[in-house]
Amino acid sequence: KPAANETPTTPSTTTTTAPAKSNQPMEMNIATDQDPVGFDPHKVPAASSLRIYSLIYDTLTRLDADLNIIPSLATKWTVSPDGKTVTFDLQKGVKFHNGREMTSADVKFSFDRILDAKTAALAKSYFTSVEAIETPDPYQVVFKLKNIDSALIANVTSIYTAIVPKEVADLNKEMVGTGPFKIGAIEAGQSVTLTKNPNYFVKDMPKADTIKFRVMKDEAERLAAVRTGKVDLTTVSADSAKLLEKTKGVTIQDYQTMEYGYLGINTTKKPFDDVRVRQALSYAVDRSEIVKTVWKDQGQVTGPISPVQKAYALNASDLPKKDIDKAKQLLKDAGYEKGFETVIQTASTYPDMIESAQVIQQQLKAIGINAKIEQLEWAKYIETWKSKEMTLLIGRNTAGTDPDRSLRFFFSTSGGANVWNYSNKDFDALTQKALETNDLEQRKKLYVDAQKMLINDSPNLFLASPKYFYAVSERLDGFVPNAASEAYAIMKTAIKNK
Amino acid sequence: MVSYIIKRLAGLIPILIGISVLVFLILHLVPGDPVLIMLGTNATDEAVSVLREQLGLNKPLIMQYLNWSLHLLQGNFGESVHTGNAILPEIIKRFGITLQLTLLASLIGWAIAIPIGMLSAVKSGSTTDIIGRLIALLGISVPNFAVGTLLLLVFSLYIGWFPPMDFVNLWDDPFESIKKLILPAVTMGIVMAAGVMRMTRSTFLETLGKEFIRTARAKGTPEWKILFEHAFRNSAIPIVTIAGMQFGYLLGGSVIIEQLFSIPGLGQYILDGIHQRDYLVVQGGVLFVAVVFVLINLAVDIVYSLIDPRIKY
Amino acid sequence: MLTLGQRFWKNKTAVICGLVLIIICMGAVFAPVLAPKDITQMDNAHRMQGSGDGYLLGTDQFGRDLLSRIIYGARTSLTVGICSVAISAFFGTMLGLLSGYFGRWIDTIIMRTMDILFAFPEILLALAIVAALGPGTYKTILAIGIVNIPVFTRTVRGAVLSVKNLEYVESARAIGQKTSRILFLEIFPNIQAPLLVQASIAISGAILTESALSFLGLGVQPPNPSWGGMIAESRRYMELAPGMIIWPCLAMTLTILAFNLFGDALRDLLDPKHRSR
Amino acid sequence: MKALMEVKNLKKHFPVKSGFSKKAMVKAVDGLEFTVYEGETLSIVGESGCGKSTMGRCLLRLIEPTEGQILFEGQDLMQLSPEEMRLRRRDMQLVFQDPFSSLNPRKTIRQILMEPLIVHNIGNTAEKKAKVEWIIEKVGLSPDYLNRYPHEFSGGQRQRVGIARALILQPKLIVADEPVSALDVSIQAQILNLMHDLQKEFKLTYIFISHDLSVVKHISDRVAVMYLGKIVEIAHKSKLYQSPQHPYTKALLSSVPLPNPDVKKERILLEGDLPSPSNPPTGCSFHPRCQNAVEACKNRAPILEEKADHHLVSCHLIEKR
Amino acid sequence: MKSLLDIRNISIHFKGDHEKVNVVHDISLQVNPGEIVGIVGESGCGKSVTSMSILRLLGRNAEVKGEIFFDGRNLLEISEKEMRKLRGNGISMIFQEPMTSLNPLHTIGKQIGEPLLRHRNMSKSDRKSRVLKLLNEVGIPRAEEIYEEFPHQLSGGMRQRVMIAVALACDPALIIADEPTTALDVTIQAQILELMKNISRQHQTSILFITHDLGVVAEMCDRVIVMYAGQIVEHADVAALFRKPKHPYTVGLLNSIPDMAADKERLVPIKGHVPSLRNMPSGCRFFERCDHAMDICRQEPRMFADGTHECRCWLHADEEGRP
Ligand SMILES: Nc1ncnc2c1ncn2[C@@H]1O[C@H](COP(=O)(O)OP(=O)(O)OP(=O)(O)O)[C@@H](O)[C@H]1O
Ligand SMILES: Nc1ncnc2c1ncn2[C@@H]1O[C@H](COP(=O)(O)OP(=O)(O)OP(=O)(O)O)[C@@H](O)[C@H]1O
Ligand SMILES: [Mg+2]
Ligand SMILES: [Mg+2]
Repeated sequence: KPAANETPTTPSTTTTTAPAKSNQPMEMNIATDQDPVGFDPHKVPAASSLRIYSLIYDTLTRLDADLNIIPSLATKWTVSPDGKTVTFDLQKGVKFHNGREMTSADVKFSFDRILDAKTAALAKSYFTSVEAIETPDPYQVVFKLKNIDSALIANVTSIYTAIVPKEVADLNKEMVGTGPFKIGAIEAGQSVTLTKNPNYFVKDMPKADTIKFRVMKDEAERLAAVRTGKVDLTTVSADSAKLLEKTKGVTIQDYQTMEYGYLGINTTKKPFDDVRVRQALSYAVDRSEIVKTVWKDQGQVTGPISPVQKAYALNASDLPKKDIDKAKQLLKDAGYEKGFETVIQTASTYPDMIESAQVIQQQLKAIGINAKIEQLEWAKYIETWKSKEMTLLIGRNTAGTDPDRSLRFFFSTSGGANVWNYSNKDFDALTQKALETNDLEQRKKLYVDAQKMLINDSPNLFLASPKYFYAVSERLDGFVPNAASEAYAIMKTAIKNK
Repeated sequence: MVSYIIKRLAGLIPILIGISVLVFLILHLVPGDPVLIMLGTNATDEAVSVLREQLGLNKPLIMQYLNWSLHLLQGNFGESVHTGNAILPEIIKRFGITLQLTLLASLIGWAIAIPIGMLSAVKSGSTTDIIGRLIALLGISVPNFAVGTLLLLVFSLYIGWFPPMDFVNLWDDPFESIKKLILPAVTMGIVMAAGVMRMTRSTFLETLGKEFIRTARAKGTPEWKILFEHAFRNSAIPIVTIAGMQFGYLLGGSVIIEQLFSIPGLGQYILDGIHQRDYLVVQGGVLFVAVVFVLINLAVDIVYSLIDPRIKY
Repeated sequence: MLTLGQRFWKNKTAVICGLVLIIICMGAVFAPVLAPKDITQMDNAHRMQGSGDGYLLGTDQFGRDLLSRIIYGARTSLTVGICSVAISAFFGTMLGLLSGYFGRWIDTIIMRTMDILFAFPEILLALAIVAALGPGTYKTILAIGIVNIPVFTRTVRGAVLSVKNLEYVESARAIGQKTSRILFLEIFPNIQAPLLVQASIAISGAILTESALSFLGLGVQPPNPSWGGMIAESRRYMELAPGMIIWPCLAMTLTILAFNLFGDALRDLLDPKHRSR
Repeated sequence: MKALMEVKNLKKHFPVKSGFSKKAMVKAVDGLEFTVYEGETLSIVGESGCGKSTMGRCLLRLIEPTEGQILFEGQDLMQLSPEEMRLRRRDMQLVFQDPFSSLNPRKTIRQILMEPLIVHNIGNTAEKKAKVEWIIEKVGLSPDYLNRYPHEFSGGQRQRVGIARALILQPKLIVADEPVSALDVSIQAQILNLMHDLQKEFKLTYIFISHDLSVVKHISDRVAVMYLGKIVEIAHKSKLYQSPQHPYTKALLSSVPLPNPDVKKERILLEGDLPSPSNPPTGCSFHPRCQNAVEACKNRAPILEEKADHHLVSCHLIEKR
Repeated sequence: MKSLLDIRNISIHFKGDHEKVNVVHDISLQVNPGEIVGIVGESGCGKSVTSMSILRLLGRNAEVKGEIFFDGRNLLEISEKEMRKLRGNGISMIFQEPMTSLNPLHTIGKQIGEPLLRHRNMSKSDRKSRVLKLLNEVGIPRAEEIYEEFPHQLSGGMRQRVMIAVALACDPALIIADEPTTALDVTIQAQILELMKNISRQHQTSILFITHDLGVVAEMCDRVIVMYAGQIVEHADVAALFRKPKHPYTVGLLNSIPDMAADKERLVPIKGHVPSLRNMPSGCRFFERCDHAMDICRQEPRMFADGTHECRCWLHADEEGRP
């Protein structure tokens, strides 16, 4: 399964109420839909693993619920005037779960590991600007950069850059972090138990004594479990959320995600190599209907940067609107007045993708495009995605905590996730310039221009960013989900005694 | 008997070689790359090739096969690409779980099927017969996941008898274990019932038409004793055959039910392996299932000789 | 002695099931005429509703007409059932004939291969095949077809074994008939009965397997409706819109019951022993 | 008299599976020697399971003999390739015991009779048709029946079709494997008469397999008695019935129930049952049931020798005359 | 002398899928104590059906009309429970196929002991000693071992002996033997026939002996009944029947058997074939095949008696019988 969340973090300060004092250990049961597949935070992107290791490891910085960057293991960071040196001051007295104190050596070890090609780390591509990492002091780490990297601080909020102890050889087998929870029993295929880290460096955190993630693959079972109180917390679909609204003892919590669904277009494949055809598709698709049908009205129309990132997201008025006449005109100009046949591929695992595909297929009919839908098994889907040889592909992205990630990674000519063969020199230049700009206003303007450029070129049709739902039992106190990190919300959640 | 068993086990070898080649080929020919799945959409080309090399996936297929089968000969099933955990212990553990589920399911299936099948045969052609057959057939006329979901909804949620819970081994806490397993077992059991019922009915019909049944009647034996003392054992072989076949089949194939009810069984393990292209897991798992399947067939054959004195090995 | 046809008409189960099957098949064939609505037409105003507003059986999550989709679903499900069984029956018959008639090493090789296929969990095999070939109705048919070959091979082989030692086969050899003619002219016509029975029952199995593949997301491709696909999809809406799952389930139940009972009735009709009682 | 077929040391052993290591052999036919002359009827009698049918099938190489020679018109059939053998079968045909299972239920009588002509490519379509109609009348059925299926016929009628099928190629030799034992006595009589007439008309040679001594007496010229895969006595009918030599033949003849309550026969009741051919007794295989058995019978197997004029017996106790 | 078994005018119909066929038509016969009565006739003439109707072993689709008196009681009227008490006890049955009439999965001892268990309430050890005695009586060697063996370990002749032992277990007054030697070889058949004769003689057991082999009848029986197409056509003492058969069918039957004693060039078969059950001629059922057919034969003949020799043929009609 793919990473649904890319960059979660944990908070450093807290204002929630103290947990009810009790001798009974308090266990929180969380339903999870997949078995975790390994726990190496640098290497395993699977959501099922991530939601667990996010509770075990910490990062240098993190995001708060409003996506502001706040301190974590690093109490403070300074950027040199030329922008090419970044210094992190570390929190003192932070201990790994094995009792050893975390120092700058561990930070250097962690980043060296990420940067080492042999590790095949997920976050390696975030740090192309890094030239060297120095540790002048056990509590200070210095990043020397080749060029200005305005995304660096945001990038180290990613749990993929978790600080790991240098003595552990196999992170999949031994999970030793600094985080709020320690690993407990692992029952493959059934459950993973985490226990509270009593020495957690953030005061009064976490609230729960143990957390048990229980694998429940089928939504029907998760629903039954949360309704019968066998589970305290689970994600649910919008439909089920509606169903649960009236259930006693369960509340529904939602949040707007950073994810968005898209229709990816291979910009070198005929007839989509013609920008007019891509634009025609864009005008033919009614995104608000997707919000209604696929997300049951629980979502927003989006651009390349999700609306959650209020600072950079485009205004709704800048997003394309359905305009069949214009679409037809564009097709005619491109020489496809009579329309054509094509294929929309999608992953078989995700109902929302399949439903989006069906809605789009239906909408494209209006301009004479007949699309066949092909559901691909996940492995095949990934391969197709990676192959750069798809025609039309439905997918879902996490926009990323920093606009650099949202734009450059996915759409620059050399972007790691640009599988659409999209190449626009102006766009490349704009995003590169934005990356090397530390001035916030300037940055924002550059990114808005870049987004408009993308919408005009339409290598992807950005569809909708959904709300996600949690069903929360009344035993839990203070669970407030957010786009930044589930771990952050869980850590703050206390358990009421019955 | 012993020599027969040895012979049958020797017969396993070509089957195992065949299966191992087949599963290996299928897996490696099916598109999808474990490395891509591991790295997800974040993968850079560089990371992909590094990882592929580390896992030995860039070697020629034949080398990979030989390497795997040589390790296999030493009882080494290898490790999961994703978790790095040893495969064999995991298979054995999960097989234990599947076994418990299958046993329970079979008991339920037989408890439904055999009485109905016998009744149907005795009352062949009557309304009882038709109704009995309809009941048994209903189980296979709806997809099992629909039945399972319905059971979950009704018994787990509305009535609240069997809430979703963790799996416990039968021997650790039989009561809890059955509470967890009963719904999936019923779902599987009613599917099983149809086949067994059908076989029971037809063999009983056949047996009841045999001449020794007439002989028994001519001795003054009451009908119900004829049914149980004479017809039952004589009908047992085909019933045992199909029951054994289904049993073996369920041991490797109850994927959907396991998924529906979160039972961490072998089918799930292999299915996850397939989805993640965790080659060694799938190869090891399928091979294991095949061995079990063959062993069950062997067991069935041995049961034959217990039932029927004419069968000697 | 009555002919098979006459006995057929005397057998109520056979007649009723036969009629049901004919009606279902007609429904499938004339779907374009019978279906009241376009099966892909989405209606935002009437999503997941019960019967009413011109939708006899209600609508699905896109507001598409359930009745029309069920009628078209019959088409897909029956196509999958019948075609896949045709594939397995064809190859199963060939292999079973060879294996049963020649015996010895040919038998050993074929049957061991079948054992291998058989020991392979069915759904996993189908899954692997679909994953390899990609999704789609024809691939699904092929996958299910391949998966069922061993069953047919065994059935046919068993039937051949019981027929091949009958004297008319020996007499065919005695007059100097060629092996191929013996296989296809003497033996094959006489194993049709078990084959037919097996096929009628296997069709329902194939319809179910398709639904299992749909459950795993690899069945017939949307927006083409298949009953299995509809059931798998609407499971999520079981509580919100029960009609979405009930109607396709009913259609499937009826069809599968009809095929099974028809197969059983055929078996009774064709079994000379059964007849005498 | 000209020999049509000479059989020398014919053996057929079936391997039977029993256990893993030891391979038991059923010696169904164990060293047969006899000659069939042109135009005669040689009957083979013997109790159930003594290897009669196996022998019949071996003669046509429908099953491969384990050992031995079968000379048909001087040509050794064992040396022929399967394809040559297939074509050679035109001259030798088989009539089966069971008129119910020996006709393919899915074919019309016409198709059944046409098949041999198609296989051996005899005549054009019209000729084939004519020939089929000719033969069906020869066996006493109306050509109207040609389009019917076997199940529409009685046992006797089916057996006629079976005979017609064997005859249509106008073979030289017909091996009839218990052709009347499944039939009622009155129908049996019809068929025996028919076979008799056809023999006259077509100069057929019959090897007639049966266990019914009265039927055999009626139809044959010479009779061979089989016991456990071997011929124990062979002689002209009149000699065999009047002065049987082998103790088994004697017992057999005395056991036949006669439909005449006035004849009170001296019955020779044998002890015990037919032994199993997979584990035959040592020496003379009849010795455990033989009242006259002496020590030699246990140790040494007797050979089939001419004890009197054209009267061959396999017994130590019979002196050569 | 009072008959042990007295069958009076029974007719048997089978209800088919849509029609009722009459397979046995108005049959009467008596069996006296200690007597062996044979029934002969071609295949399908209703011999087995008649014999099975006595023990009410015909399936649910059979309809038996008439009266069957055994020991003074009408077997068609007693309850199923009473009937069960009689089966294997007062009346035993031996079937044609020794191979399939024994339960392959039960030991010989158990099968012979079963009637004793049902009817005699004997202890296990008593049963065993009785069974061993029976085995000896029917001439099975190694009784102790055979007791524990299974049918497949025995030869056909031994199995038929076991069947006889089963039938003898409760000292029945009547044994019905339905073609007990048809499946056996002649030498074995001779042994079995001898055994049955001895048993009848020693125990004064009556035997109703069904066969299609006239030779066997000649050897075994005191009286013979000849059946044709569901009817009795002739009834006589054995000697009388073979010496002077009256019914043309019986004559035809005797003529079509190849005679061991005399050499005939050609056999004389009966012409035509048995009429179908669904399509019986209304008069004499042998009419179509009879060389002596007369006009009167279109009317159904009754049994005409000439002393103890009865015959259903107009040729032999007595004075009062003639119309
Ligand atoms: N294919 C076979 N495999 C093993 N044994 C066989 C085979 N065919 C025949 N036999 C055995 O060979 C012996 C002779 O059989 P065969 O059929 O020739 O006897 P038969 O004299 O024709 O008997 P019947 O009178 O019953 O027809 C029997 O013991 C039989 O079991
Ligand atoms: N259960 C039944 N249902 C319908 N018809 C039956 C049934 N049993 C026997 N018959 C018919 O009754 C007729 C007499 O059968 P029966 O078995 O008594 O003949 P039989 O004289 O014993 O012949 P055989 O010598 O072959 O044993 C036959 O035509 C048979 O088809
Ligand atoms: Mg034979
Ligand atoms: Mg009978």
